[in-house]
Amino acid sequence: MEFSFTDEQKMIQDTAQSFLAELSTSNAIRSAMNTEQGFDNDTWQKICSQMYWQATHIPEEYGGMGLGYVELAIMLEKMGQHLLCSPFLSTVCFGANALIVAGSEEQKQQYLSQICEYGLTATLAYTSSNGIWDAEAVQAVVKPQGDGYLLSGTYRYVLDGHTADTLIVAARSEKTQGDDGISLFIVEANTSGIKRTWLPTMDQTRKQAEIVFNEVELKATALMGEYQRAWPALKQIIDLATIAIAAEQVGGAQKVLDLSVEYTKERVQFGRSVASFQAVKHQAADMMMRTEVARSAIYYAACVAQEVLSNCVSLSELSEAASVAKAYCSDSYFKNAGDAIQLHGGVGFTWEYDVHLYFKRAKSSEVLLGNSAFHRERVAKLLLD
Amino acid sequence: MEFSFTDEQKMIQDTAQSFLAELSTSNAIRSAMNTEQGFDNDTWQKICSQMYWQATHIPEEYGGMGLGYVELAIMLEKMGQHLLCSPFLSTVCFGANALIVAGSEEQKQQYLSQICEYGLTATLAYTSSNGIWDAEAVQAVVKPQGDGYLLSGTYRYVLDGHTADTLIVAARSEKTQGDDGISLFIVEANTSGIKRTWLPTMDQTRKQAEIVFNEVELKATALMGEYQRAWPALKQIIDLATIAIAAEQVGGAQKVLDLSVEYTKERVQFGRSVASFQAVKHQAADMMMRTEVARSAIYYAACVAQEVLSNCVSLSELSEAASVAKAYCSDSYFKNAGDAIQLHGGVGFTWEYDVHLYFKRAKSSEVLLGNSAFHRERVAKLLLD
Amino acid sequence: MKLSFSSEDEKFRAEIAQWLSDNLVGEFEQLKFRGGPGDEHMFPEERKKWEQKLAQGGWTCVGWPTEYGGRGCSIEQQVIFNEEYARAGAPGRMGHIGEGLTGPTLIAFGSEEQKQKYLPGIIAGNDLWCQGYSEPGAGSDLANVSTKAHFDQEKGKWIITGQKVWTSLAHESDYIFVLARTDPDSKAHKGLGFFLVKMDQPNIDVRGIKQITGTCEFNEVFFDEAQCDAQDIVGEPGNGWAIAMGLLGFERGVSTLGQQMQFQNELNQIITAAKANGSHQDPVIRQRIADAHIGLKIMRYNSMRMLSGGGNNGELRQEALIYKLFWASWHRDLGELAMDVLKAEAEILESAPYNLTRMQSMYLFVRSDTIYGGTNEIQRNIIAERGLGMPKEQRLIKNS
Amino acid sequence: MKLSFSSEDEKFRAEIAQWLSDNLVGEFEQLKFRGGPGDEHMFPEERKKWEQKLAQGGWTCVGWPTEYGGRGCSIEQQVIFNEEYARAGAPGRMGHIGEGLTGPTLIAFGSEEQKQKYLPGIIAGNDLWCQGYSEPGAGSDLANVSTKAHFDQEKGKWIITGQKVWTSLAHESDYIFVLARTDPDSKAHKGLGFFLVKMDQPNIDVRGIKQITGTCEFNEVFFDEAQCDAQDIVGEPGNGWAIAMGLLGFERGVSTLGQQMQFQNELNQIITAAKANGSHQDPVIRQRIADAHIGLKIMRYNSMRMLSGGGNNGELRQEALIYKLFWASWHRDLGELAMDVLKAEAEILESAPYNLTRMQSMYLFVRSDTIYGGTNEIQRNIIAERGLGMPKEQRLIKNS
Repeated sequence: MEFSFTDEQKMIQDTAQSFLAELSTSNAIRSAMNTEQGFDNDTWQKICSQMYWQATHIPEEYGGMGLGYVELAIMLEKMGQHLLCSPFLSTVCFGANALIVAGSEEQKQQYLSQICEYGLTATLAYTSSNGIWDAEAVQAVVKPQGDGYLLSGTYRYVLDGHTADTLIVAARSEKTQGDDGISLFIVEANTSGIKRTWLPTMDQTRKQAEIVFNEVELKATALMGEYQRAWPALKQIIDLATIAIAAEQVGGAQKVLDLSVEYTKERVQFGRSVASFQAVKHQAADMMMRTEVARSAIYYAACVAQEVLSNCVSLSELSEAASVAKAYCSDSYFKNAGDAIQLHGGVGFTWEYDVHLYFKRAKSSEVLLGNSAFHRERVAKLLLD
Repeated sequence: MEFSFTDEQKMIQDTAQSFLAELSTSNAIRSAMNTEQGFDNDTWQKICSQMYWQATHIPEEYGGMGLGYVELAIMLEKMGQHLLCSPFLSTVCFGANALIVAGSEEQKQQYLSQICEYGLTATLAYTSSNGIWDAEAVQAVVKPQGDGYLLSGTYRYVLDGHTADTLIVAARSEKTQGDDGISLFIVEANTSGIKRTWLPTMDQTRKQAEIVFNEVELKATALMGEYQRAWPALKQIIDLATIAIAAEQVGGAQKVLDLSVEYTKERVQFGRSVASFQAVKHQAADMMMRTEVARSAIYYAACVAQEVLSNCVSLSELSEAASVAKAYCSDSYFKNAGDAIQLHGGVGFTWEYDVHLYFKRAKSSEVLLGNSAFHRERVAKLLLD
Repeated sequence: MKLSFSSEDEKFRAEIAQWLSDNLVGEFEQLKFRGGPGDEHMFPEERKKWEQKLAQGGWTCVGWPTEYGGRGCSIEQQVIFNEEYARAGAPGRMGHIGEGLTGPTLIAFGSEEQKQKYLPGIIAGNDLWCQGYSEPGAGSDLANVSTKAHFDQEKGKWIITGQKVWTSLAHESDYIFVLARTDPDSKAHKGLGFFLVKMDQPNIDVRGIKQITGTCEFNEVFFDEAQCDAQDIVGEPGNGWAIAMGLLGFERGVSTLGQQMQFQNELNQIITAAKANGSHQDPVIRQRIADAHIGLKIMRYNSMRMLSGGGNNGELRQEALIYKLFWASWHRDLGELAMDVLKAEAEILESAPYNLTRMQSMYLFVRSDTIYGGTNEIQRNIIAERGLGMPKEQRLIKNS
Repeated sequence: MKLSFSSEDEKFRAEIAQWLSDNLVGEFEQLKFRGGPGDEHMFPEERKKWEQKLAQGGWTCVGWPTEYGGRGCSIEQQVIFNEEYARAGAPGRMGHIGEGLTGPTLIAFGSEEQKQKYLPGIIAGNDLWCQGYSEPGAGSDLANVSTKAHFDQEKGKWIITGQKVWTSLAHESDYIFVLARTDPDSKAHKGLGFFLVKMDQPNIDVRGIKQITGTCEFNEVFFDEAQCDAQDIVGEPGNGWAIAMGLLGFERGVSTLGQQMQFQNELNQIITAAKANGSHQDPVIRQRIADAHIGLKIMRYNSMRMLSGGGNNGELRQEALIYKLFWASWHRDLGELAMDVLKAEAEILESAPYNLTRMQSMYLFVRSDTIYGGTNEIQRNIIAERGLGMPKEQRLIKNS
């Protein structure tokens, strides 16, 4: 058992910190978030070509660095901390993960290589508008047609769905429900019959889209894995992405704590620094407690994710670790961000200070892939049913 | 609209305060709670003969004082504050209320008069061991036999059930469920076939019992109200008792706040009074907030109860007011009592200090007639279904 | 204790309900349920007109004494007015500072001349007021006033220089009342003056503060040798703190029940949304909706106790002392509930670039409730110190 | 980062598991799952025997260096030992103060003579220790020591007078270590001495403190000119605070994972009860059970981070700083969950007069977790001050 960073991992953390501190400034965030695209092309290219972060955990045979999920989590934590506006989460944690878990050798060769080589962007579309995040979320319908398939349906809340180059989509066969009858496909976003619309969101730092498939014809080669039996793979992809989001959340939870401590130390009220008030100190202490245990949760979950990708542990352990992390990190980030507004007083709810950006990201991340109540019920099923 | 005490009500409050401060001392509580009976006969006789409190809201035609539910709530608040060990709640808020709501003229004449005259004790038995507090709690079975009825079943958690002179019991006809088929009876506790056993409880200041009816023969005159149609009446009795418990809870919530403020002001740590620490002040402030709004809730609920007893408002308004009060007061008292232990530090969890007595009463009162989750769901049904 | 209103009061209720139903139509229809906190930036011109409409009906300043042009309504009637006003969805009042703060302050502390000069404009719905209390760097520490006022003998006017912040509706207002330091050597709550200042002068600059919602409801107000007539100081120079504190006392009261009716509107909207998207079957959401309902009911009972002079313990008015902390925390939780009921759809804006839905706007704006008008922390200090007699917080200069 | 244990460690796990399975039988069977916090009063004699049984198997002091008679286990192995010990339901250790506190303190700060005199008795499971830190009136303020020690030249002994409180197992212990003031004119953490005192002497009186559970686990210990040999002071007179603080540092560590295994046993009991009475279908209870499970998992991951030297930010060990606050609050919540799962049956005792069920005992006893060993409030101060560099609380004599 070894539950601390290696020297290499510490280096990755330090590098990410200094790179993002320079790249993802408040100005950069605000400029990117005001665009429909939601990120700056140069920034994305810098990340991909200078840092090669998108290739972190992609196996070497597809041009990746072949590092582990812990290394990925370290970066995601830092991205969350610096509120990086980029298609990293969608491309790497939804797209690349889907390819790693469910892609055929040809699909991996084709798409993973492009992600590594020049930062091809990708995302996963599986949710309809019913607000559900498990198998019942899949409502798009697919049927065989000729050698290929015909897919129709509407996806909502798709991360970077309006800008991604490549879409991985889930659909179900008619008259199926629950875990049954689900298939996964990979398709170029500009395929005819696909209509993509930006959905402007409260959290401007990460973009969502609606994607409508209107009788889109898919080739046989678009299928990922086995027809109608994709739920276990899709579930694994979702669990892996869930852990990624939790890692980001920890970074955010840490950042709002840092901002609050800094601000309250400087701010003077009633002749003393605000940070000297015990009520303020105790709020900050609770924020730190939440952040630290949340951090422990994501390092553990990242280890499990790594072992799953190396085929060492069972998938149910992955699901549990993902739900433990997401339930706790969602609540922690949101509470911390709310407390940060409170500790900032009046300026906390101004547009000018950055706290509100984190507060909004905290909420959107909480909702994404299921909030804490959803994940607690998932855990309850494992324990009680 | 008039939502403050009349001079008479203020006087009742002051009298109750000074009478109970003298009567229900820590020594008196500890001596009573260590007995199986759970109360001191002299104390009960003083309450009944000197103060005539048991007659407060009983109509004058049955020897009562004919006052309102607000006056009753004022007394109950003070009883909760002084942790009075007595069969008042069972006799007046379960027993007398049942008679007032569901008793025939003869039953009222007979039993209410005895309650008023010499403090006959009574209680209500309706709950089985299933831990439910609504109609499904009624699991004892009754069927007609000859002119009368035959009743069998086991009641648990019956307040003062092992000592009450008179029992009001609910039972259902075979093969009925939910609100249907429920009947109410009044019966002397020493009737043959009734076995009563004290159930020792964590909260020693209020006693519970198990009562087993083994084919007990009841006369026709034992029936209260209409056969098989007693649920609306029983529900009303339960709602009225629920409000009574909430009133007690407010008194307890106030008392643990008072104890905490007093203790922390005196106690010195790190060279200053514990009460001067902001974290301590803020806990106390939250305790006061909960107590004050809880108090508003019970005064309102008591007004509604009074209007129901005067046949002015609908029963659904009573149910709602009862659930609003019980949900909020249960949480407030329990939180306050827990905080009080915390604010007392080490001595807070000793047997010697009284805080633990309140902490235990807070829990038993929370459970009795349904905890806050139960009452929130009752409110949710009114709003959402 | 009695829950019901008198038949006379019920007649009054019918009257205002009818008037609103007759008048909140046509051009005013669009104002329904608009312009409350978080929505103050909407329809300012139309809402100014609405103020005048109200005045024509005799429905401004209903609680003021008749001798000053008010309607002289009882507490009960003021409660009823506020309830019916909110129930009808009548728009957020633009005249509430003048009606609720300036007017009562002048009636209590103002000179006869000030009363005659200012009260009629407020009653007529023509003159809108805003408040100049908070300063940047002062925050919850209200007595920490840096804005200065000195009397220029030559001009015969007070000259005011400084900056105020968190001023609602400053850009729409005709007047501002300002707390400023008349004695430059004074500290804290001593040496202050309370001034009535015309906004329309070149030496006052208003800049909107963009909020978390992307809209501007609060402002910074800059005074660069702004002028104020000699007779427009309320009370004596140096006595401003007493007047400011008296004014804060007017802030609580009958308006709470109207505010609660707005909360009820918001909760109703949430319940409707829950029923529409199926969240109402989610047991966790059910608990939270019930909890919100319970909190709102209790808030109402508590206000009734406040308005009836308190139900307990005589003078101290504990139930009033805890009110701000309770409603602010409740409202914050309501915002979170609104979002959680909407599930993933909670994130989606009404439209680009950043037009929030009403529920989103509420959710974000409520974060200010626990901060302005005394943060939750300040409220807890006050409760502990005044309500429970616990020791005061210390001023500690130079804390390590 | 790596989750799995080495094969050597797994062999060690099998060894201790087998030993426990072979030996926790017969007369020791009744001790299973007994004697933990809140249950310390149960089976003291049998548990003393068990300590000796453990010693015979070489399973006491497994983390001590072999040169002092320990087993010299690695951190991983200590974790495994504690996990398997708790998993098997082996009884609460009566020797834990000696093994976890006295021993490490003597190994670090003791004289060679002290080591030889005291360590073997601890290892053999013969000598039980208790701690004399807290004093009445001092509470969380550990440096507020009134107990006095002076050296009697004639007798050649230290003479100790004063009172300690919250001393677990004092009535069962052979020795107590005592923090006492050697310099009568000193204040706070200066002028203290750290003494090793034999309990069996007429001048020490132990009185049980009856707790919320009705049982006595803690004690008051009265020293009325109690005697202590000249050589039984650890370190120099006046230097006691440094030793006491070093000792507190030993309190955290490998035992946390064993404690968590006890928590897991408690949670399992709750889950069993929920399934038995149908509470497991109640959606609100499901959320809370899941929440408890999540908290316990995270607690475990956090301990793993602590034991691996921290996963972040080098020296500061934030994850260790927050640990007490986290587990104490979690455990308190677990107690409430236990009662709520049981519904109305939660109230019913095992038997009269006041014999609690295990779950009731746990529920009541956990209320002490957020108080002893530094209250939650003290923990938050420490976190804010040490972990976040926020200003220290002030000592304010004469606060109004």
